[in-house]
Amino acid sequence: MVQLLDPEGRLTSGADAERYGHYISALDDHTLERFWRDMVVARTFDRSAANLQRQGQLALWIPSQGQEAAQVGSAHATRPQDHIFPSYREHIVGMIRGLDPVKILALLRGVTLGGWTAEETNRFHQYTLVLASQTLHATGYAMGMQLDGTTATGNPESDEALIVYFGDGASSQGDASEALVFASSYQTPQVFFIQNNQWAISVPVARQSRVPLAQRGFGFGMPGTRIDGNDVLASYAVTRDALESARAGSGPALIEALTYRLGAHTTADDPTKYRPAGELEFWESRDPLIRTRAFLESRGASAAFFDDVDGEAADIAADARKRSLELTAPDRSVMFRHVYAEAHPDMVAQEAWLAGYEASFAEDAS
Amino acid sequence: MVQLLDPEGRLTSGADAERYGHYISALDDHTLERFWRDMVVARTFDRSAANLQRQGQLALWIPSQGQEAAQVGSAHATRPQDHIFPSYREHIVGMIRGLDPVKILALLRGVTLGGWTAEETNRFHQYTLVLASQTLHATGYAMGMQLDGTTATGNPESDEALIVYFGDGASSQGDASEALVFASSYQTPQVFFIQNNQWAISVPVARQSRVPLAQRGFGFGMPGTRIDGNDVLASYAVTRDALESARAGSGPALIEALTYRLGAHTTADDPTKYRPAGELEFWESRDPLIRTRAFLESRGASAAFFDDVDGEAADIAADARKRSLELTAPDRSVMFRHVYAEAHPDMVAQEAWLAGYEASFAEDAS
Amino acid sequence: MTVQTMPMAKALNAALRQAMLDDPKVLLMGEDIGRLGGVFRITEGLLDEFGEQRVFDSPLAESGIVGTAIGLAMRGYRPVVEIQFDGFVFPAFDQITTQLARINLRHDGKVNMPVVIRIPYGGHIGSIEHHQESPEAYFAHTPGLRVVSPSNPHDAYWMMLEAIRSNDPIIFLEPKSRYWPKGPVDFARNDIDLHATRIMREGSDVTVVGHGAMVSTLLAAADIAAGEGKSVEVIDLRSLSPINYAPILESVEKTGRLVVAQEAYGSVSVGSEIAATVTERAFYTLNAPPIRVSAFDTPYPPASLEADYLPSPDRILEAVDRALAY
Amino acid sequence: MTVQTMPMAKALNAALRQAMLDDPKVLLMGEDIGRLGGVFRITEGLLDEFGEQRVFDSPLAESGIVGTAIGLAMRGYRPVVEIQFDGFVFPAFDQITTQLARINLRHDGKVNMPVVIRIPYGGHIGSIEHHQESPEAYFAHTPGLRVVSPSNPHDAYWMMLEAIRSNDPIIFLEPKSRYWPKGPVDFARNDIDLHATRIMREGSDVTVVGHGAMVSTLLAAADIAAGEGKSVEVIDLRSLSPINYAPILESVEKTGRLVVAQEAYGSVSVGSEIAATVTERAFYTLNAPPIRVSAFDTPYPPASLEADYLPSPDRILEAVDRALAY
Ligand SMILES: Cc1ncc(C[n+]2csc(CCOP(=O)(O)OP(=O)(O)O)c2C)c(N)n1
Ligand SMILES: Cc1ncc(C[n+]2csc(CCOP(=O)(O)OP(=O)(O)O)c2C)c(N)n1
Ligand SMILES: [Mg+2]
Ligand SMILES: [Mg+2]
Repeated sequence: MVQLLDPEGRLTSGADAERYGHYISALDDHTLERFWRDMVVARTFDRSAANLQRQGQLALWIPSQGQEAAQVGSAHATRPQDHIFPSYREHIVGMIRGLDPVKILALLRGVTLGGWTAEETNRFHQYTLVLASQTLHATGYAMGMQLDGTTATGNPESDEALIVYFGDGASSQGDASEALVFASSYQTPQVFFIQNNQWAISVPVARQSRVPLAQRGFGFGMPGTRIDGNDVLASYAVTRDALESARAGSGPALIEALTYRLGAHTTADDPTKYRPAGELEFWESRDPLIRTRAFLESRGASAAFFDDVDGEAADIAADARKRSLELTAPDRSVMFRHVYAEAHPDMVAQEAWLAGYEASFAEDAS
Repeated sequence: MVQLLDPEGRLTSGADAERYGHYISALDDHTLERFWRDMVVARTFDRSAANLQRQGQLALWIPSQGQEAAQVGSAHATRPQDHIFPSYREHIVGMIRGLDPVKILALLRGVTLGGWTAEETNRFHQYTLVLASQTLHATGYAMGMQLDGTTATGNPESDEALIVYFGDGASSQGDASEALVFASSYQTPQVFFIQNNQWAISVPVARQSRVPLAQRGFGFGMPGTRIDGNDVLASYAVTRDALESARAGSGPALIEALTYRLGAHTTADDPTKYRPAGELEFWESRDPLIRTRAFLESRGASAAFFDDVDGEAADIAADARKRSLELTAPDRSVMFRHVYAEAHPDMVAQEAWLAGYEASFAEDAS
Repeated sequence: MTVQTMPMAKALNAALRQAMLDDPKVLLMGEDIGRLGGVFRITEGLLDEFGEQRVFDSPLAESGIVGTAIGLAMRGYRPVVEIQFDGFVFPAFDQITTQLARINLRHDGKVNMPVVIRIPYGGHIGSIEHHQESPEAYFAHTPGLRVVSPSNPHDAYWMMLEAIRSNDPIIFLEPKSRYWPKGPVDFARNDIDLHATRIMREGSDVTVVGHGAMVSTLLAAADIAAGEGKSVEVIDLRSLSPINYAPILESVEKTGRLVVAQEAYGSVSVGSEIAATVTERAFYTLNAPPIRVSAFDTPYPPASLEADYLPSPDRILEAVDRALAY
Repeated sequence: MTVQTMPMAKALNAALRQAMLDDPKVLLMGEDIGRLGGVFRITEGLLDEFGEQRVFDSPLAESGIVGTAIGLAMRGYRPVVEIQFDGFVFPAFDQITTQLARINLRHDGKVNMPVVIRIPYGGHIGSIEHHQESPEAYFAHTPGLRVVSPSNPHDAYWMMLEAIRSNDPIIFLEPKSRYWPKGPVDFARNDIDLHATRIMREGSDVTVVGHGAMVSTLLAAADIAAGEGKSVEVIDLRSLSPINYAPILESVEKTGRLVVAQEAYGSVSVGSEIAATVTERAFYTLNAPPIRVSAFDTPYPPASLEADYLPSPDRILEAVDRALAY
């Protein structure tokens, strides 16, 4: 397991540090502080969204607490030209790419079915709720990069690659394995990033696999690496390494980030029903924020810096919260307007029928 | 790649011989001659069935020429209590278990949709035409063995295990990977036997995988072994070894038998459209019958023996051919009778309607 | 006292428990059905009572779940599979339609497929995409499957018991919006066959039929109609494949008018089938064409629009009035 | 001379070739479509002409084929996917119904899915299980998909070109029993819209509608009927979703009688939908209930029974007589 930052926030030494350390030493203070800032933003936004749900303002919330290091590190490993295919828990990854968090809240408030396009979000694609189906979309998209000739030209500044996120549970879906087959077969420029947060709702990862998921790609001809998913530096460096070799034409790779979901699966879930005693406490002691803060402090980050970040994060969460409360149901017509890209007689007729039906009540009333 | 019998029919030496040789030395002449006999029966029956199709007596034929060693060796590796889930090309495996070859011809003549039950054939299940779907049925069946407590009791004479056959192309299906997930998760007593005959109709195995399919199980926590699929002894010994450890409770294993389809995919196929020049000739020189015969001759099998086997095989093929020609369309009622196990009003009504409809012509005629 | 009042969720739980007590071959499998008791708690307590040999969480793969259930059924077990939500049954569609539905036929009836696939389905719960769908048409079109859906706790209990006893594969659609409202369950007496339709309310002017959660909407509409002096007969289909037409035809014989309501898309739906068949069989007795009330032919919308999307009592009444206008 | 006589298989091949010449974004993918040219040779010669970048064999996994086609469409390509046989589309059912059909909607129309899924379908070829099915109802019930099926070479050519130009996902059902009979194709003129129904033969007594291979059966039946003094109007649906009802309603206005024929199972089918909708929209003009002629509600039988299973001209005529008997 690749670990560059130990739980106490000290840089590790040894083979992994040898191999990946240069990616870290190349990072300036500003960037490292940005990692921290994004992790805090993720944590703060997550708490505030969960409150919104408790107050009945969201149908559901999907917490990401505990997975900030895996998500923030891998997100920063992408280049501007890279595409990102998320699962449904990577809120901060989207925000790092420029996604307005209100759009995530709108989705979970029942106001949209998608809410954004990759064009509006610097290539952060929509969430996909049918587990693992996005792994195939990503692979097809990466095939398109190859056909376009915008990857593997030898210019890392412009060559494209992509990363697709999925979970330990989703790894069991046939689609996930078929994506490995297609990606290996066509040698697509892509990284499969598994966040192994130990659980698929109430089912432990052992039910999905008895061996590390990092190995899942081996039998498909794909290299795999297991990283400490609570180590933002390992997540950054190993993902960066895999994306760079993918964009250079060396083919796809798989990363398993060993992490933990500190919260519930969703706000509809009750983890106390299935979590073994002590497990949560153990992982809380491994909280990715603890080690990242310790690391920055050891590098001399000031108390003021941490306070500023807390303040900024609180503002972002408050602002998103405020704007989300203004979100109202869309016009009925959206049900019909985009089911098809081209004119469709049934949509026209059914939209008209509904309008007439609603109007009839207005008349009755008047 | 495990090879116990080289292409010239000489026993190999070395690590593999060390590990698996004892399975071979335990075989008496009679058994080895039975291997030969079954390979010749397979080849002869196959030729005769292809002729039937050419004469318009079958809708289709699915040739197995070239794969006799992989099939005969693995079939003899099973114990009487073992179950076999075939794909659709394992005719001789069924015959070894007691399947009447006419039932295979009936299926391809359009007279049945299945034609046999595992009970009638010493546990050789029906063919499945939707690629890889049988891998999951086999895994569920093996879970049933575990629930029944009829496996892993420590008694190899009665402990059950099973083998499921599929192809290099089918290995890409999500179902095949999901079967590996479930089998590993529940540690089922089963062997996944991939006949890699180099082609999925016109698509070379390289499109499915860039690494040996024997490795496919590694990332699922399952051991895998590649064997020379044209070596009947390797097929027997390695399958036997895997079945014995599965029945002993050591979990599932995967075997990739490297072989070649000497004939067409089916009689509807034209391999000359896609086969590279020289490939067929190379594999003809590797014909599994050549080395098996040479091996038996080196052990002193007489010309008379080989003649007897040819005669017996010809009789079996001729008898199957003769009886298949007597197969006629079943009664119309079979369309309705077994769609449901329990009484179903629509089936009763529709069968009655058809009977009345047909009767009306009789009346018109009279 | 054999009649108890309870929600459908508890009645289903009781039925599963009873079925497992009755027959040691009955198994429960699916995602999160063990320790968690299922996301809707339908299997709650059954792992503790029957153990991991009979109640087990599956790896996260629906095709694998149904495919292994088929293998277990070949082996003589009677698996009851939970699909977590309606929208997640599709990865298993191949195993259900090309395998589960046909294995009995391929074996001339010598290998049965006593598998029940439980699917919490339907809307009204304000959730996100894939969590509120009504996929019944896909299954009702498929030979070899039986498709049923209870509308109340009593039927839920007895239909589940009968479904598990059946030797055919059954798609058991559980109307998730009806999981929690309470109703009486008579544990001593089952009054009706698994595939029989049930007259829920007698009426003389118009016949309205529906299934699952729609039945309560129909009854609400019938109440309002009664206030307006219209007598509506309400029929609960209960079984979508096969459909028990006799009571529907008798009712139409009386009313001459039919409204078919469903949460599913209207095109090529169970509602289309009922309208077509009743027209074919009762052409001369119909005073008006059978009128369908369905969701629109669009994917389930964002939850904030579901009230406009799903048939409401008002939409039913609008159709009743249209039928009466002929 | 712009009109040539050729089999549908060649017309489809010509359309694919033309579409690839017209638009460099058009790609062909599927099993065995490259070197082999597809098991029905529909893509023959296209690999050699357009190269491996635009015509490629996929790994053997239908969900993967459709799933990667979706990704390619997101990237701006226009994939034309071949599913080898009707019975093998189901492993892709989840990707088709929960993803392909809805991505345009999720993106408010900003990300289109111009994907054509070609499926050789239907019976009459005496093959084994899974090779002769008619799965149209599953797709016609699904919002977000368009479903079409040509009955002759000319339509096959133009409908394929239009389908590939459409920005919506289209299930393109190719009646495999009609691949080889020849017919005229006018490469210069397309006379009708992709989704329009077409009057194939005028008549005054009964309207019969069908699609794909059924159309030739209907025309044969109409000939026989004419000999018996019955005038049958034959309509080719061409599009199953959406369905162009106006010409059907006009025809029924004239004949007062409708027979709907299909190779698919009858229950919850496209035929049910047409019967229900025509009854709803033309109740007073119908002199008889719409009558459906379908395969039985059983899986496709062993090939030796297919003549009894599939609707024949005689079965059509029996229904015509029933309609006339009212
Ligand atoms: C095909 C499918 N089946 C079931 C579900 C219901 N479901 C949503 S999330 C989830 C667990 C996913 O676990 P994992 O892949 O580990 O991701 P995590 O939620 O832990 O991030 C399940 C079963 C689904 N969304 N899609
Ligand atoms: C799900 C599915 N897709 C496609 C087919 C059509 N088909 C039948 S055999 C075959 C090739 C199978 O190749 P392989 O698995 O290597 O087995 P082999 O025929 O070589 O023994 C294909 C594509 C099928 N039967 N099932
Ligand atoms: Mg997880
Ligand atoms: Mg092969």
